[in-house]
Amino acid sequence: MPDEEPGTPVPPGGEDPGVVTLTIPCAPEYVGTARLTILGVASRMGFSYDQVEDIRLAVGEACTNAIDRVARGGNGSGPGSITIRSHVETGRLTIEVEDHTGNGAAADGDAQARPVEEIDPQELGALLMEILVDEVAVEPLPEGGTLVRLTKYTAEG
Amino acid sequence: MPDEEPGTPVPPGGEDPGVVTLTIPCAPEYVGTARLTILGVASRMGFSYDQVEDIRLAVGEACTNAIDRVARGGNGSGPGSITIRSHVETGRLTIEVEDHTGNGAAADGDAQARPVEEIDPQELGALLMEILVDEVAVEPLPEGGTLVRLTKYTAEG
Amino acid sequence: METAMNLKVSPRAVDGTQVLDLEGEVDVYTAPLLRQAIVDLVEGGATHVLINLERVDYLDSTGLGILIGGVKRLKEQGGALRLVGPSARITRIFEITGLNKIFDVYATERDALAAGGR
Amino acid sequence: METAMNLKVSPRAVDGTQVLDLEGEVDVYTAPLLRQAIVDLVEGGATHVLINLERVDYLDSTGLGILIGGVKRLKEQGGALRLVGPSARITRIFEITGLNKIFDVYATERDALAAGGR
Ligand SMILES: Nc1ncnc2c1ncn2[C@@H]1O[C@H](COP(=O)(O)OP(=O)(O)O)[C@@H](O)[C@H]1O
Ligand SMILES: Nc1ncnc2c1ncn2[C@@H]1O[C@H](COP(=O)(O)OP(=O)(O)O)[C@@H](O)[C@H]1O
Repeated sequence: MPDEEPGTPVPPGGEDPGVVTLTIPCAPEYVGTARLTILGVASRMGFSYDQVEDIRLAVGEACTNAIDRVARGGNGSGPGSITIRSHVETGRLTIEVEDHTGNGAAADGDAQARPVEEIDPQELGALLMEILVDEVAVEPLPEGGTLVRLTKYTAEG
Repeated sequence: MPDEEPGTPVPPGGEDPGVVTLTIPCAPEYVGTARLTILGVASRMGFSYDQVEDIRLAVGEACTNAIDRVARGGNGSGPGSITIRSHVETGRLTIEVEDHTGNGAAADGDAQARPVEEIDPQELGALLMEILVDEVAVEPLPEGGTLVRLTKYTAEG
Repeated sequence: METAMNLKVSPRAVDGTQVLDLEGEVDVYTAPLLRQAIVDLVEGGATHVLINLERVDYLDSTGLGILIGGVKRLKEQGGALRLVGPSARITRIFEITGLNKIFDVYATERDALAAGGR
Repeated sequence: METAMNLKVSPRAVDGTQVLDLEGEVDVYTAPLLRQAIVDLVEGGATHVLINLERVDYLDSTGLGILIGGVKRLKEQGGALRLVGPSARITRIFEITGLNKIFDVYATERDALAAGGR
């Protein structure tokens, strides 16, 4: 995944991902805005209605995770922000949800392995992401915070 | 208007604008995404339905202006990007639409003074912005591109 | 939540009058579709065109410019462009821009057809 | 385009059964409203609660967690939480998470009321 800055012009002749970057305060009332932005990005890409909704919910869960982490272990320097970077490519949408909240990753990837009766709401969010998109990668950021990378293919992979 | 970076934590005890920043490629197919983001921001702020639609249209016009400028005088280094920065404050929404396209400002503010028969579609966009929001400021950016600042008050000013 | 952020332009004819049914958003991205549809009708010899806006929920200056262009072009042919069923929201846009003085607007398709012309 | 990005929670009673009509989106922002409404009913002595999801167009893990909590709490009181009219979309979410095995779901309010209990 190219890590280019949104303002950087696409190199001529190279791959041409349209990059849409949204930054919101890490607070519950802004998650709806992120979902609307993602609706705008995904609905122009040839995804089915259900696939668009899957992406919207997965991104919502990634944002909710970030907010929950802050609520449970805030670092005292304000709520921080969440950056949602969408890379639009032919046949593929990759969305990176990055929180700059000074708290390390909490979500683990293997929620799906446990019986549903034992998982809590936050693990439910991780489970949903795993089911709703084709690839999920979660990694702590060196400067604090967490990066969640969600990938969905237009031809259901 | 504070010019802070979106990632910067709000200073404790200071004014507390929620900042939502969206960056899109400067291309027609992304303007709908910008309008959806703005819908998300404005619809949580106590604006009426018509006011939300006014803001959406004004932001759409600002983006369209930027795209038209690039289409008519591209600087050859790719389409560039548009950044839409929304500052959410009690009673006031300020949206800065900034294009990084290397082309100076074209829109002039006095479109409203002329008879409608003489204006062209682009001036129609400038006229709409003037009518739809409470304050419009247009300035060329030193590094190229244009900044349009739109302000709307929740209690109709 | 609607995911449609697009424009559908469907031409049809009613008693010899050309009608364009629009559905969705007319903006800088979709407006070329509308422009082309009008150009096609004019090149096909149409002089009286009716544009149904009932299902249009967004119209920006690009769309307004194309409608204005259509009005002018059809007037030059001795014809007319009529608009049908704009929402309260779009009616407001016509009013605040003063374009209600240029556009020929009807509440229903029947009213527009009754106004005469081929 | 709907501008509603909120949740409306309206309590009412039908033949002694407490009903919560939900409208809008249940997410991390709005879910506390739903949690509080359920807590209020339970503290008011309700044992059988019916939640109408017909007009809910978004439900995330926060909302699911609260519904699960409601199911558990009412079961502890010897009662039940019943869900009415989830959209195809939300039914799908129940299925992919396996929560359809935990939730008591009915197509209509009538069906849910007919299932008995106070
Ligand atoms: N407010 C207005 N009043 C009258 N004429 C207008 C107005 N705005 C634009 N026009 C004219 O309408 C015509 C159509 O503009 P345009 O959007 O370029 O359509 P086209 O490319 O089909 O001609 C142009 O001749 C333009 O000068
Ligand atoms: N998938 C699940 N299956 C069973 N129980 C769950 C599941 N997810 C969460 N729970 C439980 O549901 C309860 C409600 O969680 P929560 O959202 O905190 O609601 P509340 O604050 O009202 O108790 C918790 O006890 C939690 O452990």
